[in-house]
Amino acid sequence: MFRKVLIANRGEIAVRVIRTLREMGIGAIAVYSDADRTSLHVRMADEAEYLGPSPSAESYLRIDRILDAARKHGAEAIHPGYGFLSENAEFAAACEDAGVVFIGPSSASIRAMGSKTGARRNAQLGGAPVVPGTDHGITSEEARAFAQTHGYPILLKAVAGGGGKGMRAVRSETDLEAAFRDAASEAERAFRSSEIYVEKLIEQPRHIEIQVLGDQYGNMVHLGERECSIQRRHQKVVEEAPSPLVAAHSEMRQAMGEAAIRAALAAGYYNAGTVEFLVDQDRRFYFLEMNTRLQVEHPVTELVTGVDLVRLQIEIADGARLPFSQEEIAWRGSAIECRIYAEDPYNDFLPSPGTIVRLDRPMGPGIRLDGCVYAGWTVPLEYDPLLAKLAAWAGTRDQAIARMLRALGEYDVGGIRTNIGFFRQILEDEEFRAGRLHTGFIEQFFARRKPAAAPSGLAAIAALVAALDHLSQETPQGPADRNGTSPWLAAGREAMLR
Amino acid sequence: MFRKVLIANRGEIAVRVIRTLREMGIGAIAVYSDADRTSLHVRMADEAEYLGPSPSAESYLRIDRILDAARKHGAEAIHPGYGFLSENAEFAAACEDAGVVFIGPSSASIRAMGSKTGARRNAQLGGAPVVPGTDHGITSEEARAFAQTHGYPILLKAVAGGGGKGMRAVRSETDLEAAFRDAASEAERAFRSSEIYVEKLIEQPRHIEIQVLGDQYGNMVHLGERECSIQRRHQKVVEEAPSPLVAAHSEMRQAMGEAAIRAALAAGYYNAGTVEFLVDQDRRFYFLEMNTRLQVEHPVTELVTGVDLVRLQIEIADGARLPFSQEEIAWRGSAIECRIYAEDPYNDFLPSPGTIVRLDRPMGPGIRLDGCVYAGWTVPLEYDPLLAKLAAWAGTRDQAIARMLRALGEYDVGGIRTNIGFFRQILEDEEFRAGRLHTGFIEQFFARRKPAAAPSGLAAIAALVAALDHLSQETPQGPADRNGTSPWLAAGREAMLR
Amino acid sequence: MKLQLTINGAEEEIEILAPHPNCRFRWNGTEQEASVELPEPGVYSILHEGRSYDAGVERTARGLVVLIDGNRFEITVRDPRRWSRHAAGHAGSGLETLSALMPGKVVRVLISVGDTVAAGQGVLVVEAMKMQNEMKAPRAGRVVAVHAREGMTVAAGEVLATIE
Amino acid sequence: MKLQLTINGAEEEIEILAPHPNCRFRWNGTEQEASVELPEPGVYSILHEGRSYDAGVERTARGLVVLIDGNRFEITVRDPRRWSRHAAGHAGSGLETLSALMPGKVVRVLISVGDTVAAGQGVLVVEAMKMQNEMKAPRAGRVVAVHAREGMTVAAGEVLATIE
Repeated sequence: MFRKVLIANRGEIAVRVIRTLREMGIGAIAVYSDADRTSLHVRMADEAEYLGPSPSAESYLRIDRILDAARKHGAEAIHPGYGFLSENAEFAAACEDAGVVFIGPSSASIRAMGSKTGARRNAQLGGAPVVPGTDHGITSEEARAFAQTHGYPILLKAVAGGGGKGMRAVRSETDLEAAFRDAASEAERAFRSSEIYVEKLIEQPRHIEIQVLGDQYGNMVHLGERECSIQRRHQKVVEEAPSPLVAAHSEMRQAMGEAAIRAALAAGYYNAGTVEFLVDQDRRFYFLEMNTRLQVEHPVTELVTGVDLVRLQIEIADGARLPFSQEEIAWRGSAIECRIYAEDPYNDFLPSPGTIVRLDRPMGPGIRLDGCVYAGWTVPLEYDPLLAKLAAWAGTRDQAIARMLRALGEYDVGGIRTNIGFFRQILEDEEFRAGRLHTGFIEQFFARRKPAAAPSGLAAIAALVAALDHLSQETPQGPADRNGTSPWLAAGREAMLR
Repeated sequence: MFRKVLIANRGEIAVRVIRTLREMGIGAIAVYSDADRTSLHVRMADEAEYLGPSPSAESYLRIDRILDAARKHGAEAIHPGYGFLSENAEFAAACEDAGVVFIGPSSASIRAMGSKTGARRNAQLGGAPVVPGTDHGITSEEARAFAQTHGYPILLKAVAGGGGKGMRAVRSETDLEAAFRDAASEAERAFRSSEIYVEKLIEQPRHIEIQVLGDQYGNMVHLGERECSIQRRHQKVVEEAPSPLVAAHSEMRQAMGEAAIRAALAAGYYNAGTVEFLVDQDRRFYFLEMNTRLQVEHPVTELVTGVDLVRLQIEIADGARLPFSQEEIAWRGSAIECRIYAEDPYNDFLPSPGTIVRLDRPMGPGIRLDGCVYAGWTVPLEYDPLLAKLAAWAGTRDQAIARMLRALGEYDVGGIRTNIGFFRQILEDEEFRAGRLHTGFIEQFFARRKPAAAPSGLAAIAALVAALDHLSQETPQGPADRNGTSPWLAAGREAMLR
Repeated sequence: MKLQLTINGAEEEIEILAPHPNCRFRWNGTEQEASVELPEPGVYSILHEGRSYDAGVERTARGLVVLIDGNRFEITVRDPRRWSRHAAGHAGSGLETLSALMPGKVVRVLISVGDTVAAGQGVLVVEAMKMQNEMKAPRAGRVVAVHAREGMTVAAGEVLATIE
Repeated sequence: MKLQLTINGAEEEIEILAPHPNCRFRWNGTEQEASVELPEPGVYSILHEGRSYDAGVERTARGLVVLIDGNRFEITVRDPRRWSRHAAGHAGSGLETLSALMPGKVVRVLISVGDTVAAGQGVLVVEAMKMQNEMKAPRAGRVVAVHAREGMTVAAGEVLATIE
């Protein structure tokens, strides 16, 4: 086994990897930028190496410096985490060339799954369904023929497009001609190209993904699904395992699992990876893309299967065989994860970096917290504002939701805005509780939610606290001292210290 | 279901119960003494009622005041936790009389299992083996006959005795006569009674207990065993599930489980309870006693079985039937718990109450922390010095140990002494890792352990920190301000705050 | 003593009759009692009419933020005894500085010196973590200074503009 | 500046050449560098020769306690420049007060005024949490005052005796 592993990442995922390395008796080497000198991953690691200035391009994305650090500290392997260089085939290849083990798939597999068309081809090679469509420009006649084959609704998209320009949903043949004309002319204006292609429109799709895990000897299993339909700006914010849909239709797990394994094997894949699917309202699933790395939301899979994915990633990278067969994998209970961000959910999810002045964390039965923050730490503005991943496990989904709500209630972060209160509203929502999830959920939630009024009795308490805090800052001599002591509070404080 | 439940306890178990009440949507009412006004269970509860002065006899043991609080706040049920009044039949009966549901067995069952002879009788009625012995005075001839039946070694004990006086272990018949004479004359001198009784001596026994759970309709299951052999002064400090012994001899779980259920049913028992056994070196088990309440170490059972024992306690008290049969209970992986105490393990485990000035808690995969402390809190001297229960779960015992060691390394409590470092040494111990546990383990561990020397490089770091901290307290004007700021550090601090 | 409060926009009055830990106060015309402790910095534990509350307090440039069980109260306190002394403070009239809420890069400046702005009007756009944040005028007034320039990197708390 | 340290009983010397955050110091005759930060109150983060350490510091009546990765260092610091000014302080000679380490009840007083005690000699027994704790003389000396009486309840930090 490796004696030392370098983690080419930061934040909660670096801390997560350090924890498993420590449990395996492997030395953990952190890297850091200027902004991260006092970040938890640096403090927790056995060794640490400075990479460069705060911008990622000058630090966490510098392949040369990361490999220099690996050499200097004697790292035998590199764990890339997620984000940054984790899906960069060039980085994986550079590790291979440098004789440092890249903890992940081969650079060839990353490349094979890296492009949308390559991934689609591998999925189709493996027999996994993809969203029907054409990648090239068509005529309105061809669009009509496509719809006759695949049924309405369909989606017309600009070949040169992006950002919704030149895009039209078509729900019946009578609308097709006009929609095609509008889309083409909008595309012409926006992109100077009127070329239009067509895709089957999946309405209110669910995002359900399959965790796969394979060794370097061609053995591969799946560890079931995660549902990640609760998204804002295409970013997952709540994930769960099992998917409430799959839990109700258990044949889906095997079908999707097998499709995922076939797609991954078609790309010569090994180590941990995730195959993402869209699922339509008739429970048909379509290959979306493959993430060739550990997923942010991997804890929910760990909670229901009892495996340590990071440990297995490292063992597989070291040449171990898969320690279990598909039949030995069992799922227990239900797990939900909330991504705690430094952001203001009621102000367009704007990031809220700053100094954390107060921090109480949830604990107790069924709670797992993967974080990277501490009281006094300043959330840097240069990186993703993910503070922690809060996961709750319980025997049933209802109990896991209740447990998550309990934990969110225990979670208190002061000094910055977070989305903790927003999750409490989502998890209280009837549609969420009923498991009726889809990727447009949050948008609809904002449309239907009633502004939450604070319980009436709380205003008196808030007023009392504000008044006492105001008075505690006053002293006859002038401004309050830095501890906020005042004659009003001194007696009580002494009593407390007795 | 109950709308409000009062918790007649304090500390981590009160917090534990509040968490499940909140998950069940039940209002949680805390009670507190003078020493506990700012304790976490009071802060976390929905409602709180003052009981009286700090000594338990004037607060947590006052049945009248607790029932008054229940009436005042409209509690429909009372959870007694462990310790205090939890095994007090009079309290259970007073609840019954007051029309408040006691979350536990009937007062009659508590009484039946409360006395040593009563519990032994019920165990024998249920066919559970008890340590062979006589409860009455015997002659040396009768002792010889006992030994011929049950084999050596035997233990001679003073009927009037205690504290080891008049006690003799006898390992062969040739020693019996002299040992009996010595024991009787020592007993005569110590207690003015020379009466001696005999018990089979179980050498290096293991303490293994069975969790049982029954409803009010005569259904009862067991949730497997916990091994609690690591004790100091007859107090458990490390507990695990499964027992390494039972894991290697799986037939033991069923045999002990069935014996435990029979003993409990013989006493008309329902709700959660624990039947404790001693296990000898030939893996024979003997009924020791029954704890008619939730056990401190219940989290390890929850971690391997996936059940929430507190939730089931409440549901059963509310009249629910057991939601599963014996066959539906499954065990997964391995869990270990360390009881984190405010005590100095290297100074005879003396308690170390005081103010917690610094607190970093372990988190991440497989870690469960049930605590009641926060930075700034003063551990009261009036109660048990249990700060928290740290539990680690993993797929195997080896991995659970590694995970616990990782978590202990993340755990930093400043301002008081704790046994965190001591657990690190226990869990590194070869005998512990091999699962060779017995109730004399800690005593032998202290005899064989080598004083741990700090890694040599650390002295330089400690010296540097001490020197910088010393300089940070100096200012040209006089003593350091309360934030420890000094010109030496100001520049760096400002840089940090940027 | 009596204090005038603005709680999430509503005007309220509270009178503190006895301080912590055995607090008496008047609210909505009735005298009430509460046990008040400060278990942690910035945290108040309140027992009031049998109920237990844990309240977190933060002091911001605009006043106090009190968080109770996930409910956020933005509160400004005015102390009538001190009205004359504090009249020039930032809680009442006078200059209002607009500080960067987060570190980032100024990508747009929408005001100039002399402009009249309405409360809530967008005045600057700062970018951080690849997200753009439009800063709004906290109240109506006249712009007396603009320190921010497009392309400038700003630190949290840095004054970007001043409104009179 | 040079500082004399006693680390778990061993005499050592350290010279601080440049303060935090880019610290230089001399230890065992060699000049060394370390990056030093204070991420939390009472916590130092040190990067030294490629390794990362988190050290907790507590100030006690007897000196400093430094905890690094579970290793406990009890350290007293003597600053030669300040020797004369600090000579009467508790780190050197002079009076030593013996304070209750924990609140509890005094169950035995084993010394009287005028007694000569050896370092480590038991002088008082205090009981808490049903455990008895024998307090030992921190160093040799003569007892000049005994404030504790048997049966008395004491608070943490309360002075129980004074040794000269």
